Parts: sequence; structure tokens; C-alpha cells
Amino acid sequence: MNFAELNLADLIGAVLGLVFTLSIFSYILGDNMLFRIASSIFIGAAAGFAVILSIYNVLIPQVIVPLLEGDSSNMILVFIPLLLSLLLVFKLSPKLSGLGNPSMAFLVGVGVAAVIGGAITGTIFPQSLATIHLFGKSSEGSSGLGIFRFIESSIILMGTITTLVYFHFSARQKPGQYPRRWEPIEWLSWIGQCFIAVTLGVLYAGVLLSALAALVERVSFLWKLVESMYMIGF
Amino acid sequence: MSDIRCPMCGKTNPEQEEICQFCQARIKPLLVNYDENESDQSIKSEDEFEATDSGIPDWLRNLRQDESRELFGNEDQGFSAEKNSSTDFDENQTWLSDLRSDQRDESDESEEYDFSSSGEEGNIEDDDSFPDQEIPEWLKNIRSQPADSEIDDQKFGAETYQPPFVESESDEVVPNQQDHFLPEASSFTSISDRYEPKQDVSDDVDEKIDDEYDWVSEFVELEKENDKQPDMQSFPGSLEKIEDSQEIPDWLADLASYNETDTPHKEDVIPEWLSGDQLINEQVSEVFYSPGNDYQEQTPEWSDEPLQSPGAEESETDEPIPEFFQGTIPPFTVDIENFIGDEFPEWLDSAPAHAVQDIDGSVLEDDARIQRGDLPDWLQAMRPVETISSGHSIVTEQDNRIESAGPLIGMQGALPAEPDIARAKKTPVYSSRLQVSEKHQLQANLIEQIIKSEGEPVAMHGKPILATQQFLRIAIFTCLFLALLVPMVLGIPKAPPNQFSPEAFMLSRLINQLPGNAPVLLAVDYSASLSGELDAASLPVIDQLMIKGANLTIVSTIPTGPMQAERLIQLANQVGGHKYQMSIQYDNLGYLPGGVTGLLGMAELPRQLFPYNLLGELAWQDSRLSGIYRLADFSMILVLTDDPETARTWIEQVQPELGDTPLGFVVAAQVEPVIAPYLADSAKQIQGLVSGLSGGYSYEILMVRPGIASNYWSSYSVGVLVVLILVIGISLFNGGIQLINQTRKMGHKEQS
Amino acid sequence: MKPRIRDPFSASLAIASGLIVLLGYFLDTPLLMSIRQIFIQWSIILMAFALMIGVTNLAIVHWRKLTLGSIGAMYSAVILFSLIITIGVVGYFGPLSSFSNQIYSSVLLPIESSLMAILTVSMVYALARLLRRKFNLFSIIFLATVIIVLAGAVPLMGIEIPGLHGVEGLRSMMLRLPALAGVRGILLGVALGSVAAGLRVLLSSDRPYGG
Amino acid sequence: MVFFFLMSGIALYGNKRPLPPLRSINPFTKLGKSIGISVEAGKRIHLALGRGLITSVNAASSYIGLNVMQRIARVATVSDRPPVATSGDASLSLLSQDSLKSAYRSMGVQSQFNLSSGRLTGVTPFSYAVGAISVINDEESAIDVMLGNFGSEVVLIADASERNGNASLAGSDQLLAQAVLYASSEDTLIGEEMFAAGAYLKSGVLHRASLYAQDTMRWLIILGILIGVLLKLMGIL
Repeated sequence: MNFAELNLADLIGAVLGLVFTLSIFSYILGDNMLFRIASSIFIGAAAGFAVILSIYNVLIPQVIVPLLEGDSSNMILVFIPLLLSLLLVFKLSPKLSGLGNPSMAFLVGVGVAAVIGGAITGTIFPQSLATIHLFGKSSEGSSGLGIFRFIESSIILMGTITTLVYFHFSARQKPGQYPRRWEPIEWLSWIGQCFIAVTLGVLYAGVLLSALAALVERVSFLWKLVESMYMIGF
Repeated sequence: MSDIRCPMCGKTNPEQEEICQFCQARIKPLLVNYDENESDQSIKSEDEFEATDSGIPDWLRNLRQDESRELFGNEDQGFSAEKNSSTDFDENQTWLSDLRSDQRDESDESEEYDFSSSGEEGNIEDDDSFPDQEIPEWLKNIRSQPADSEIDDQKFGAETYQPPFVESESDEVVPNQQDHFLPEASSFTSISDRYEPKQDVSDDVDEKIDDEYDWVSEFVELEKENDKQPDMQSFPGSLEKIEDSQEIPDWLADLASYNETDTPHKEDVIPEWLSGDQLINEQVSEVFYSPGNDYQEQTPEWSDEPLQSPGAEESETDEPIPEFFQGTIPPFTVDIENFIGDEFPEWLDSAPAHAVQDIDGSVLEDDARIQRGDLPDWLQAMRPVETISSGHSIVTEQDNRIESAGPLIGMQGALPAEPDIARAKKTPVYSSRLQVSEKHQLQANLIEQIIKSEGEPVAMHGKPILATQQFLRIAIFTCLFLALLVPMVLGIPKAPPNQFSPEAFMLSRLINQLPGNAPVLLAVDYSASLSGELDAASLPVIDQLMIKGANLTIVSTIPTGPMQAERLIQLANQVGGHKYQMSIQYDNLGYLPGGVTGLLGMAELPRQLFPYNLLGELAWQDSRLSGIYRLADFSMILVLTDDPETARTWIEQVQPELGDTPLGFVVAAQVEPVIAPYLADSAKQIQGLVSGLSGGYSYEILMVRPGIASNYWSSYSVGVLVVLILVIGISLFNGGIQLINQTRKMGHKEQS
Repeated sequence: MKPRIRDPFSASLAIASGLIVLLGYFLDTPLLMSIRQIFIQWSIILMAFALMIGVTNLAIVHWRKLTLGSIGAMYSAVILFSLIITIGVVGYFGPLSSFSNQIYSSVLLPIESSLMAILTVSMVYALARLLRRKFNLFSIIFLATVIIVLAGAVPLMGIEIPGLHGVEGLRSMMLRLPALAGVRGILLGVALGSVAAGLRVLLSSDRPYGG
Repeated sequence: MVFFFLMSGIALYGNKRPLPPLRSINPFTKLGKSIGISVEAGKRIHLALGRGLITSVNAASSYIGLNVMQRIARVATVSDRPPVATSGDASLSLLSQDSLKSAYRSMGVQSQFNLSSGRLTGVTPFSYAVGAISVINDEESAIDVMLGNFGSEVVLIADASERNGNASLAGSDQLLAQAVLYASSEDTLIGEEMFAAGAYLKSGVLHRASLYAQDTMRWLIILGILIGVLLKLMGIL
């Protein structure tokens, strides 16, 4: 991006970006005023965007338009959520916030269904079946399961089971000792803990690489801006 | 003619002079006439005593006076008469033996005078030397107790001596029994309960004591009825009557079976501790009769250790008794001041001589009785170990002293001229230590520490915000910043990427196979934080789609997604030289709220959820989207996301609804570990994956169209290298420190 | 002490809506599916309104901070100012207008990506001090894994170590085997915990809605 | 349904007879002590509830965060500085206000309840993290409990907690958050351990019963996978 060709608005945007980037980087030196101002602007702007986007994407198409178009069946379908939403307004006052409880209860009810349904249909079944399918014939139709792939699948199977066993909670208590699980379970959970350490390590490296990429992009942005200002001959 | 020194000014005066010539102070004490009858006698005896033993220590002189008053004042005059015969102080050591011998004679003389009969005649109440009004209630009861109640020698052998008012073991245990005067007699009412000074004992305890001993008062009435039968022989009968009429405490019943023949010898009547040598006598008197003395040395039941040797000074190293310990064992405070004054209690003197009972209950013969020198266990338990100074004992002494010098010569009960400290006498020190064994002391300390540690607030271990933490952060940032800037400034040549990852190759092949102007759904689900990485990673893919002329339909499940998508399309136009326009080549349907539930709804009913595009126009009227009713109708679905949960939701919830429509992903590096399993899976839920900057860079090389990823790649790889160096270096340093600490700790553990 | 249900109406509403939507997951009857879709639609509307009220609450908190002059009052003023300007501009010109894009690319984007960038420093710092805080076998395994995956992500000074880089290298093997197993185990564990948490709300043992 | 009946059955049994003990999880024991100390020291307890949508799969972790917040609020209402809960989702912030209010009411000090104790500090992940940082810096918190749905932005919150020398306990249902918290937080709850918070903080017999139900279901799933693998290897499945 050559800053010489930028129009005024873009130039202002670029300079603002430079200022905000340096303000946020100053947090490395400790919590300071520059960082606090930049983050306050960020909180306000993000909240503003979210409010406007939810109006444009949800309220207008799903509440105002059906009300205005006057279709009776839609009117009923929209009236109930509207009523529940108005009850939510009472949440702003400490005394009357109890009136908003039914709306929150409805949201929690729908959320609970999503939690239970999503966990069972979205995780427990797919992950269990995926572990079982590891031992299926490979899709290229090669004769049966290769030894190498069988070993890999067995490692994945053992890792999955021992990781699950690591979370086992109930234990037994001998007098004068801490509650401890049954000895084989302790052994399996120790192996599971090794698998968990490797998994968390891999995930941590992934996040670190992403953050590094973001830092590369920011440094590149700063360098290009400084380079173009230098070119323009400040 | 010898001179006399004036006690006041210290100058010498002629012997015959009575008043000092210099300070007019009296040199010779005034002789004051005291109570005519016995007191004269006692005083005369005291003068004699004093004339000859001017050097006698006061405590001994008092003791002798007490003795003499005790003995002479007794109904049995004969005893005191003999007392007069002993004069010399040097024989004082022998007065005790005389005392003992007198007692023995007394017992021999009055064969017929046994405890049981004397009780009746020598009823404590008649003893005028002990005025009624001073006698406390409990003692009145005791004294009304018939002295002649036969003491069952089995119960009251020398070792297990118990005053008659005490119930025997088998009887009903007094409820508020806390500690035991005698180790064996577990049911013995602790003497502390009885002698507890009134002001220490709260009212309800008094009532308790009275209630406890109602049966005693009943017994006394009964006894009065039986006045006609003075001696013990009939006494058992009276007991039987009592038994018939109502329930008699067992100890009394035992008394009834007391055999006349075992008349306790006088000598045994007086406990050994009395007839012992002077030191024992002094300590016992201190223990019993020094009011206000916190006699702690009550052998707690749980202690099986013998008492420490008497007189052992309290060493500095001994810890003071922990307060909480003192609380549990009520101090054995014998405040004799209120009850008896400094005389021995009657019951001590009139205690019956009784046969000694061995542990197994068999009656010991005379010679097997405790030899004089051996102390009975209960005395051994009672004797103090280290003593503390008690202020009160001095007060007792003071009352009877007669001024021997100074202006108040001859006066009695005057405040001492010299301060206590100046007195020659070594103040008796009483034990403040519990007689506790090593093991119990450790346990007591442990309990004390545990209780003390509970109360102490543990200071919050607020870690000091060391400058090193701040310095380390700045150093890391500086290294990284320079590592990323230098390649950009110097333009270091780009290193070739890894081998092309098969997932990226699969995706490019998939896009190549698309027909022209194919409807492709583009889900832009990444936030501004990772826009740098995802822009770089997704640009080559979108560039390839634009080259194929695909009709893009953009949706987003996060609020800022639509704006991110617009920015991406502008970037692709700029970098790839394309001219994609909203509503012409692509449509932006905006933000779909509701997360997972929204996605599920879109998979089934996209038209209902997105009736309009971001410009407010009807989205599905356009010819490009005319054939699309479900997500499966799209030629391909490409998801750009930086969130593993979003990726899993697309795979697990939406992909089953897609049928054969291929699903491709461009994800951030942090999402790859979560997505990779679905790629390697035999079920092939996803058909293409580009992950992070390295994926984007290798895709650009694949398409031979350099883009943003190429610009970042050299800085990115140097950055990763610097991160590795920093992490390995600092971790080895910290790991080394921890190892050293642990080995040092192990060393300490072995030493301790 | 079992806290009694203070608001039975809300509790019953939560249980009813939860059960209806949950049945929609498992029973593919059209009626249940449509009711479930309607309930989801309503919840989307309610969430949008809740966002409005949440942002209003945010504004009230900062307004109160400003008026009371408590710590950070100036920053509260900045937040309120930024909020009003953004709502004004984006609301008036529309979310896809150039002005909105300008605000997005010159305010939101640089700040958020800079925050992600300084995350690198915090993560490298935390990783470097890990052994000082937790010196045990598992933190050593964790650290070694991070080093291997980082080293395998890019060619080191242009050099690719055979055993480490590439499709059959150590890095991709670690991603494919132990990491996959661990991810699956953790996800299954989290799913079990989620189902239990959801059931507790359905049994109204937990009532986060203040019932 | 199996899960449902398991949980209620064990809960009914648990009401009458004592349930077997649970394994010790260090972070919970330390949390109990830290709360006591911080209440005594008159410091504040900050609860970061994350940004999980309550109508999404991530709502479960938010419910756990709300439950722990209620338990802590009951203990900390007597503190000079009552606890404050920050969240990154509007409906979650309304729920946190409701939960805090019922905690104050159950302690009989409803008059002391302040609506701003349950706060929305930002609506996007990073704006939420930055808002939480200012609460940590401005309001003298001594303990930061991060329980809920987070992304990698939670590193900023954990880092701010360490900069202030606070004690921290963290747990999330998100894999990325668990990974970054393992290195940057003092005490970390991994995976399912977070969902045991209610049982370890004695929130009720049903919490404890659900742990035993989870254990039973765990072994049923393991059994199912093993049987599935066997059938797969035999070619039946």
C-alpha cells in the first residue's frame, strides 16, 4: 500500500492507525494513560458498532418490517418476543429488575437446550464415532487397515480414553490420607495427563504463531507508513 | 557494762537504758498484757520460745505457735502440757519428731480414744479455738459429722486416705468432678471443689456443693437421733436403720461393716506428710494452707508420671503453662485463709489410723505399712515440683509477728518495718509447671501452635512486582520488534516454504474444478484481531476464486464480519487487480445472529434468515442466486475463521446438511490443531484446508501469484526463530534455578 | 440450605422452553422442528434487545463513574464520547458506508490487531517463566511440545530439518496423534460437564435468571 | 435421559446417606483460602465470566461461572469491597446482576446490592478483555477468577492479574483458552474440572451427584467406543 496515493480520509485513517498501534504497544512498559485512552475509544467504538449492526441485521428485518408489513400471522409471531424484550427494559432499574426475569428465563431455557443438544449431537456422538471410524478401512480401498495406520489409530484411541479417565472425580478415602482414586485409574489418568500436556502445548504454539503473525502485520504497517512518510520527504 | 545499740538510729546506749538518748526511741520492747487465759500461756510459751531461740526463723516460730495453739488449744490438754517441755531451737528439729511421738503417745494412751469416739466428744463444733462463725457451711456439715464414724479400713488405707465425707469409689460420682486429689480414689471429690475459695466459686457451684451434700445433712439429723448410742458399735445399727429407711450411699454402708478391732493407730491417723521432715511439712503447709496459691500440681488423670523432684527450681527453659491448658484443669486453689487460717484442719488431726490396703485390696500387716521415709503416691502426686513465690504466705506470717525492734516493739500484727525483700527468709516458690511428661509437653505445644495458627491471619502472598518482570517484558518485545523489522528494512530474501501441505493442494485443485460463475458461499467469521493473518492466508484463495469468476455470497456469524468481508474484497481487488462489485459479482447478506442455532437455521432456511442484502435490496431475486434454496445448493462453501468453535460448528452441525457440496477452510494457525483431525479422518468431512501465514504463503507459491503472505514470510520465520531462542534460553535458566532449589531443599531435608 | 424457588413463573418458563427446544434436537417431528425454529428466532430478537440494554447499562456505569469522579472518570468520558460518535456515524450512514468502514479500519482494526500482537509478548513471557511457576513433568512435556511445534512451523533460517518439518515430520505427527487424542478427550469431558450443567438448570437446581 | 435419571437418583440417595469423597483438586482448595484472606484483607474479588452467548453451546461454562460467583458473593458480602463480575456478552451481564442480587438477598443484605457489580465491559472479545483489565487495575482486586467461555484474549486478563500480583484461578471450556491459561495463570482448571466447581464449593447435593453421573457416563462412553472399535475391526460396523 503506497501512502503517497492515499486520499485525505485514508491518510487520516492511516495516521490514526499509527497512533493507536503505538499507544497499545506502550502497554508493554506498563499500564499508562495512552493505552487507557486508546482502549477506552476501542470499547466505545466496538459497542457502538455492535448496537448498530444488531439493529440493521436483526431488529429491522425481523421485528420492524413484519410489524410494518401488517401480516397478521407474522404480527403474533413478533408480538410475543417484543413483549418479552420490553420486559427486559426493567432490568435497568434495581427495584423493578425482577419483572425482566421471565425474559431471561426464556433465554436460559433455549440456551440450555442448545447446550445439551449441542453437546450430545455436536460433540459426544461425532467425537466417539470419529474415534471408532479410525479403525475403518481407509477410503482409498486399500486392502484392510495398514499396520502403520492401526498403530496410529490405537495411539489415538488410548489417548482419548486416558484423557477421559484423567477427569474421573470419585475417589476413596483411607483414614489419615487424602482421597485417592483406585490405583489403575490413577495410572491411566497419569498417562492421560501426558496426552493433555502435549495437546495444550500444540494449541499454545498455534496461538503463539497467530499472535506472531498479527505482530508481523502491525510492524509491517508501521514500517510502510514510516517508509512512505520518509519518501514523501517530511 | 556492755552497751545496747538503738534499733532506730543505730547509736550505742547504756544497757540499762530503755529509751535511746539520741532519738528517744525505745530500745527495750514494751511488754503488753494479752488474753489472760490460754493466749498468755501460748505467749509465755512463745517468750520462752523466743528468749531462747531469738534466731528462730519466723515461719518456724509461727508454725510452733500454731502447733502449740493447735495442740494446747485441743480439748486434750495433756498434749499441750508436754509441748511446753521442749525449749531449745536446736531441738527444734526434734520438735517435729516430738510432735510425731506426741501424736503416737496420744494414740497409745487413748486406746479407747479412737477416731470414732473422739468424733463424738471431740466434735469440731465444741472446739472454741475454732469459732463457729468462721466455719464455712461445708465444714460445719463435716464437723457435725460424727467423728466416731467407723472408717472402713479397706477404703481408707494409708495409701488411699480419704476424709469421711467423701463417697467411696462405687458410690455416685459427684457430677462436677474434674480432677482427682488422690490418684486411686477416682470418685474422691477433689479437695479443690471443697476448698475452692468462696470468691472463686460462683454461686451455682455453692448450691451444687450444698445439693451434693444434702444426704450428709440428712445423715447428720439421723446421727443426732442416735445420740443415745455414743460408740461405733451401735453406729452400724443406726446405719442399718438408715439403710432400711432410705437409700444409703455405699461408702456409708461400707462404714457400717467397719470392724471394731482394726482400730487405726494414731500414728497412721496423721498422714506421713505431716510426720515427715521439716521440708515436707513446710511444702505441705504451703500447698494446703497458703491461700491464693495457685497450686497447679494436681496430677491430671492422664499423667502417669511421678511428680518431679520437689523443690526443683523452675528453669528458664521450661515453658510457662499454656493458658488454654490451665483452663481445662481447674486450678487446685486452696484458700485456707477463709476457712481455717493457718491451723491444720481438724479432720487432718482427727483422721483415723487405718490399716494399709494393698492394690489388690488385701490388707497389709503392720510391718508392711509404708515405712516412714516412703511418701505415699498421692502425696508424691501432690507435692509441688517447682515453686513460685506466693505473695499471700507472707501476709499470713505477718499477722502473728510481734515486733522485736523499732518504735512498735512488742506490738502484734504491725506492718513489717523492713520490706519483704530484705527479709532473710527465702520466699517459698510454688510450682507453676504442670507435671507433664516430655511426650505430653510436645502434644500440648502442638495443640497450642495449631490453635494459635488458626487465629493468625496469613498475610496475602502478594508477589512483589519486581522490576525484573517489567524488564523481561520490555526485553522480549524489543528483541521481537527488531527481529521482525530488520528483514523488512534489509529486504532479506524469502526462504522457500515447507513442502506444499496436501490440504492446500486439495483446495486449489477443488477450486480449479469449479465451473465458471459457480455460486460459492463465503463465510467470513474472523474478527479484526487476527485480520492480518487471515487476510494474508485467504487472499490467494479468493484471488483464485475471482480468477474463476465465482459468484460470491458472503455471510457472517460475528457482528464485524460483514465489514471485514467488504475490506477483504477491496484488498483482493487491489492486490489481484480484480473489479468485484457488490450486487454484481458478489452479495453481502450481512450478519447472522444466534451463533450455532443461527447456523443450523441458515443450513435449512437461508432465504428466510437473509431476506435482504446489506444494501437493503431483496437478495434472492438476482439470477445468480435464483436456484439456491438450501446451503447444499451452493457449488462450494468456504469458511474463513479464527475460532475453533466456529469451525467445529460448521463441520459437526452444518456439514451433515451439505450432502456432496465440498467444504473448505481457511483458518488461523491457532485453529489448525482442532481442524486437522477432521481432515485426516477417513470420513473426509472437509475437503481443503489452508492454515495460517505458512499455508497462505505456500498457496501463493502454488498459484505463482505473490501477495501479502510473501511480504510477511521472511519476518515471520526470523520471528519464530527469535521466539524459540528466547523461550529455550529463559526456560533453561529458570529450570536450572528450580533444579538447584530442589536439590538444596532435598539436602536440607536429609540434614533435618 | 436449599434456597427455595422465589419466582416459580420464570422457573417454569425456563423449563418449558428448554424441554421444547431440546426435544426438537432429538425428535424430527415437523411440529417440534417449527416450534424450535420459532423459539430460536425469538431468542435472536431477545438477544439483540439484551445487547441494547447491556450497552445502555455500560453507558450508565461509566456515566455514574464520570459524575461521581471516581478513579478512571476521564476514561469513562472517552468511552461515552466514542460510543456516541460511533452510534451516530454508523447509524446515520449505515454499517457499509465509507465512513463506517473508515471507523472500522482506522480505529477498531488497528487497536484489536495491536492487542493481538502484544499477546505475543505476554505469551513468550509466560512460557519462559512456566518452569519457575510449575516445575513438574507435565510442564516440561508442555514446554517441549511448544518448542517442537514452533520449530516445525517454519524453516529455520531457510533450512528444513528432515525429521521435524514436512508431512511425515515430528510436528505433523504430534498434531495428528497425541494432539488429536487429547483434543477428543478434552472435548468429550467438556461435553459431559456441559450436559450436567444444562440438566441442573432444567431441574431448576441452578437458577441463573434470579428465580 | 440416562444422564437425567442418573443425576436425580444419585441426588436423592445423597440427601440421605453421605456420598463417597471426591479427588482433591488443588485450585479449588487454594481458592477457598484465598477468598477468606482477601475478604479479611478488605480486598475485592474479580470474577471474569467470559463472553459465552447464553443461547449457544458455550452457555454451560457461563452457568458454572455464575454459580461460582454466587457462592463467592455469599462469602464476600461482608467484605469492605464487594465482588465485581465482568462479562463480554450483554445477556450474560444481566444474568450476573440477577445472580448477585439473589446472593445478597439470601444473605439478607439486599440493600447493599449495587447494579454495577455485574458489568458489561465490552461486546467484542478484545474490548471485553481491555475493559476487564481496567477493572483489575482500578478497583484493587486481590483475586481474579476467570471461569467461562474465553478465546485467546484471556491471556491479557491473566497477564494484568500477574502484573498486579493478584492470585488467579482460571478455567474455560474453550481449548485455546485452556492452553494459554495453563502457562499464564497461577491455577488452571483443565477441561471438565471447571464443571466440578459447584461440587467442590459445596453448592448443593445435585452438583455432587452430577459428578458421579458424569463418571458413570464417562465409563459408558469408553465402553461404547471400545465395543465400536471391536465391531469395526470385525467388520460388523
